[in-house]
Amino acid sequence: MGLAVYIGKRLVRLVLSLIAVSILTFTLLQLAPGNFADLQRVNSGATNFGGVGTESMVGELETRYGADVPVWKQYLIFMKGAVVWDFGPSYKYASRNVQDIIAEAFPVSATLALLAVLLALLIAVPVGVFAALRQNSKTDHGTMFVVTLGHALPSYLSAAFMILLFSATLKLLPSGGWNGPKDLILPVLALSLGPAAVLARYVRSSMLETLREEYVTAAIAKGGPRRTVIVRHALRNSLIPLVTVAGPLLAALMTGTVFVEALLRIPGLGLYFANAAASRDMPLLMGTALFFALILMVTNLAVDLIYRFLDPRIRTVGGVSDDGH
Amino acid sequence: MNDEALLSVRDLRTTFGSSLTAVDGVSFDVRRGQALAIVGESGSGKSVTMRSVMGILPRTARITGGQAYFGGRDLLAIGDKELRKIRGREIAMVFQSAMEAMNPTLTLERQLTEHLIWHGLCNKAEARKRAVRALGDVGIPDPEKRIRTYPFQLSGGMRQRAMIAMAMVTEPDLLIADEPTTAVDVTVQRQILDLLKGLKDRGTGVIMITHDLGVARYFCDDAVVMYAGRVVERAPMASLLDDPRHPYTVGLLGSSVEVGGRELALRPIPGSPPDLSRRPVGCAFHPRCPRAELPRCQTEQEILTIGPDRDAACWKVTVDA
Amino acid sequence: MPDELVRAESVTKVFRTRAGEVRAVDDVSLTVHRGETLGLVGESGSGKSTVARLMMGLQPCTSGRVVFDGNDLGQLPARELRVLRPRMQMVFQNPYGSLLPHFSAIGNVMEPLRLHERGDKASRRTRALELLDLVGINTHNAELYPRQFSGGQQQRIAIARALALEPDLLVCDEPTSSLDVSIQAQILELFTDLRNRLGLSMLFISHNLAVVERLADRVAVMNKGQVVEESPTETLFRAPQDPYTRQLLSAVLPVRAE
Amino acid sequence: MTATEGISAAAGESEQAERAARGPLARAWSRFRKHRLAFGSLIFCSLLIITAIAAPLIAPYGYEETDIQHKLAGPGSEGHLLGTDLLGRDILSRLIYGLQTALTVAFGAELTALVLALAIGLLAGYLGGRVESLLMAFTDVMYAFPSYLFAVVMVTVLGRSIFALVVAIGIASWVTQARLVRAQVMTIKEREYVEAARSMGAKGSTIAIRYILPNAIGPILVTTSFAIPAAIAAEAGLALLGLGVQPPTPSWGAMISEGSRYLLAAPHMLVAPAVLFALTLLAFTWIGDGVRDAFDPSGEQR
Repeated sequence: MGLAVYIGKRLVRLVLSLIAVSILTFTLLQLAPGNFADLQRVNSGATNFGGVGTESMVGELETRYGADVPVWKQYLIFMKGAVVWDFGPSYKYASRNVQDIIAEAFPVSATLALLAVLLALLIAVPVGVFAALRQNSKTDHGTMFVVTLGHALPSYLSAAFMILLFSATLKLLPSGGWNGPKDLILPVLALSLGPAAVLARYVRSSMLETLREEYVTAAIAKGGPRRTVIVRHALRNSLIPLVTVAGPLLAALMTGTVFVEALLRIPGLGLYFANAAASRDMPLLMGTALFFALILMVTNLAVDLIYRFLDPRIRTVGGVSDDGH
Repeated sequence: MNDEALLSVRDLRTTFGSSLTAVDGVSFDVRRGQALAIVGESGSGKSVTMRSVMGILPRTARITGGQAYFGGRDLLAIGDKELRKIRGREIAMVFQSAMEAMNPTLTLERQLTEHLIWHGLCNKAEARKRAVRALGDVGIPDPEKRIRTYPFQLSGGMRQRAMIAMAMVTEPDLLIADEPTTAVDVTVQRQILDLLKGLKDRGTGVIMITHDLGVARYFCDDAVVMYAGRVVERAPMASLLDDPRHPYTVGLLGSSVEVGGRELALRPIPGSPPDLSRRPVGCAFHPRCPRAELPRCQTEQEILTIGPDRDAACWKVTVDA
Repeated sequence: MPDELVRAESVTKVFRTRAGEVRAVDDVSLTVHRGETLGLVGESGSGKSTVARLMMGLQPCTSGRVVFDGNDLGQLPARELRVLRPRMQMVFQNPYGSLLPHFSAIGNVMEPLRLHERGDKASRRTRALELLDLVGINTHNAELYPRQFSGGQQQRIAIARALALEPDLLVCDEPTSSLDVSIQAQILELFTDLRNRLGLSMLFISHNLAVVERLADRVAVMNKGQVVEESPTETLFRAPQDPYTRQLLSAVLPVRAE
Repeated sequence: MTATEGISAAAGESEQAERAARGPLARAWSRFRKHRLAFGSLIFCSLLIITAIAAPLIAPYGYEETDIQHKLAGPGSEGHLLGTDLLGRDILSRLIYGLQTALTVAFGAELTALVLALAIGLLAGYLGGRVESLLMAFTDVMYAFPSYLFAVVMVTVLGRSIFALVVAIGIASWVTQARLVRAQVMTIKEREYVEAARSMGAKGSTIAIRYILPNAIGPILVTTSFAIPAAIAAEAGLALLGLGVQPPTPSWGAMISEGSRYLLAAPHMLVAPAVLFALTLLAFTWIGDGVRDAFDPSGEQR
């Protein structure tokens, strides 16, 4: 199968999945009890959302969809907009269009996610290799114990502990907000621990598996210096499948910074999404959901392509296999 | 010690973990241009023996005794740094399955040249030339083109040839072949063996680990039979098979089926090989041995000379003579 | 001509793989008669294992048909095929893989009896113990699990299981290939003994010519999905006709002096 | 397997040289018991579960009960071991009721997920065909939908109740599990003993339930035991976003979120829930580790 055909097929699947996601979300949200206006009336005593009148909002809603438009038509109107990157105005942040909110808030989340994955890789690869080379030693067991800690605690809980330590006790870092580079440290650290643990575990076991391969023994039998054999034969082959883990982790992080954002009051896209859900801001909810799905699928596609490129066995499938196995 | 021996192993002992002795006092010699068969069933310790000599044991294994003289040096004593200069350059190894013993993500070129460079034998361009020549020598057509492919792109037989080329490219003095034809079909087996025979004729010493007596007879000059980590019989190849002395060797032959042997009654050995962590006291074979006599067989059996170039680890055999 | 038990009539099996269609078995016709052992030899990828599965009705033929004692296996509804199953049983190459890992040795042997509701639990137990004894397993070990036995013993248990339903046909797919020489000899003896005692009909598949020569009455040689030669064992080994058969025979390396 | 590996494997087996007949599950359990951290965690988690069930008996106050005289009392103050919150509610009691919420949601969700996953995964893996394509199409869509996003949408739809959380988290996680079950079934289906069973004349349902399921149960149990702490974390996470159970029903996530807001004034409001939460998650994760090692002692799988 040619690469172009493969990519083509994947793109078709991607579009179909996006349509399915949009229908699913739209249908579910139609079933949701209470709408934005109701909710605002209930809450209007308690909260103040920028002084925008509720009635004007409903009015705007009607100008976009027209009164009494059937549900399926609403969906089509929404999708027509979505295709040309126009999700319409948000209910809650009435002065702004959904796509503008995405454009402003997503870079915040993406920065956090990228930095966190980079940091995680920087920690995980040496730690995993180190633990594998000393399998079953005290160092190995100790490292893996710490890794379990990172694995078990969700990012927001790590963040909570870090606030307690760095902000409340040591008073070194701000306890939240989004004003300067110093505000990056806590969330990136907190977000990287989980992925670092997952990746370190993966690197270790992948490395152990590769070290047991006969071709590593064969390379040593050829007189290879230990370090060269480990790097060229073992490490290289154990890191290739790492792409398949790191990619989805990145994708999950791009969309999963929300909890840390909520705890540290960082204006990322996740936070907007959560707020949109709480206040029934349908256009924002639909827009962000679709956007997140797109990011996830594009990342996964990219990972598969990179993997194909890195592993010659997959790269050349169907190329020369003249004799079966 | 035999002066003309290329490799001379004495009293080798290798243990796994704390209690399991996989190789227990093994000795043998290999001469230049000769092939030695190490014959045994699974778990007999034949592979561990050769991996001990090469210094490529798994982490849980320890060499706890013995010497292995090669070119005046004791391979077991010189340390990994010195041993590394010999491995792959003077002693090379061919494995059972090239599919597993060749790195799937590196081209043949990379794998056939890297050790030439590690050992400082030549530069990159020269290494490539040598690798192409080696591929041609083992009968791979169009080596210039094939050297750019990956192992999985070759057929089983071709892959096995490529692995032999990988071992031979440094022109080693000794080749250790660990079941080199077990993974290939019979029609290919003969070709591989003939290829190795060519090397032997050019003076390379060969140690062939095998469970296949037919392969051993076709290719080897001398044989060592192993059972439960020990050598039970040592003899020139033809004498061993035509006139086996140790009851285990007799049983092994009685178990061999071969074409044209339909009328020959099978005389299988009863029972199965012992769990090495619970080796029977004395001769490890005595619980399965039709000639066993207690309590004499429950004492340690020395390896005894029973004729010119022949030894066996069984007191019964000397009584026969 | 003696009584025919199972017959494959120009069966073909095509597998669809990513690399395209593979013709694993190509127009093969074979017959096993009652009380006879048919040997099937070939190298890896010759299609011999696929033939075994086609003749067992475990896989449908792409074309052609398999007739077992007058029943066309491809035409039978699944339920009737299951009723026919006790009459044909199979022994596999990898004994450990073919035994149920979560059943004890005796549990494995009792299972086919339970499936076909033969007797009550107590009588099934008795029968299974007899069978284990028949194949040479110490009945004190009957409650142990397959992983606690050696490879040779596992194959004995698998054979006991295959015999439990007293089949007319025993299909053996490389039953000794994963075993050591000395264990292989034991299992071959067991087969010879069982065949003489129980009058089994067998389809015996192996890549090892010597093993097939020892057990088979007639031998078929397969190469690239086709049967290239079929004749009585003695004829085939003394005067092979097909060039491929000759090539195979000449590649054999003798152990004993000629 | 190479010869040397065979020997090192034999060395490991010989340590337990007794020839007693023990099935796979019995072996797994005895290995689990030897895993000290996991066994200790199992005891700890059992205590947690008992505490959650008996919450009204154990908690010193009701979760809504306010002590107006002692708002924001520090830990160790009279009558309030862990202090009180802004409204003067006893933090220890709220933690205990929060535990009830967390465990109800986690076990409810994972039980739902497990049952769904087993039924559908087994059907899809064994039968293939339409069930399988449907499952795969559905999982494709779900994979494009980050699970927490889906949970958020579900809670939006169903409202903020325990039931909603069980459904939201259960559905978000069953897909992964069904895929795992299917993958397991597909692998085991290729084993020779399944073919052997077919050749003996076993029916499809017998094969699926009597032969395949018992051998797939190990990896499934491993995933489920790791899914429990994940579900506890998900419940707290949703609460953190203001999408958990309706206040005043306590939830650890909400308590952490509140605590972080009054960090400087009353750090104890954050410390207590964070520490208990962390301990609970770790204990459940260690149980998962123990289960994994019990079913896969060589540590080959991840």
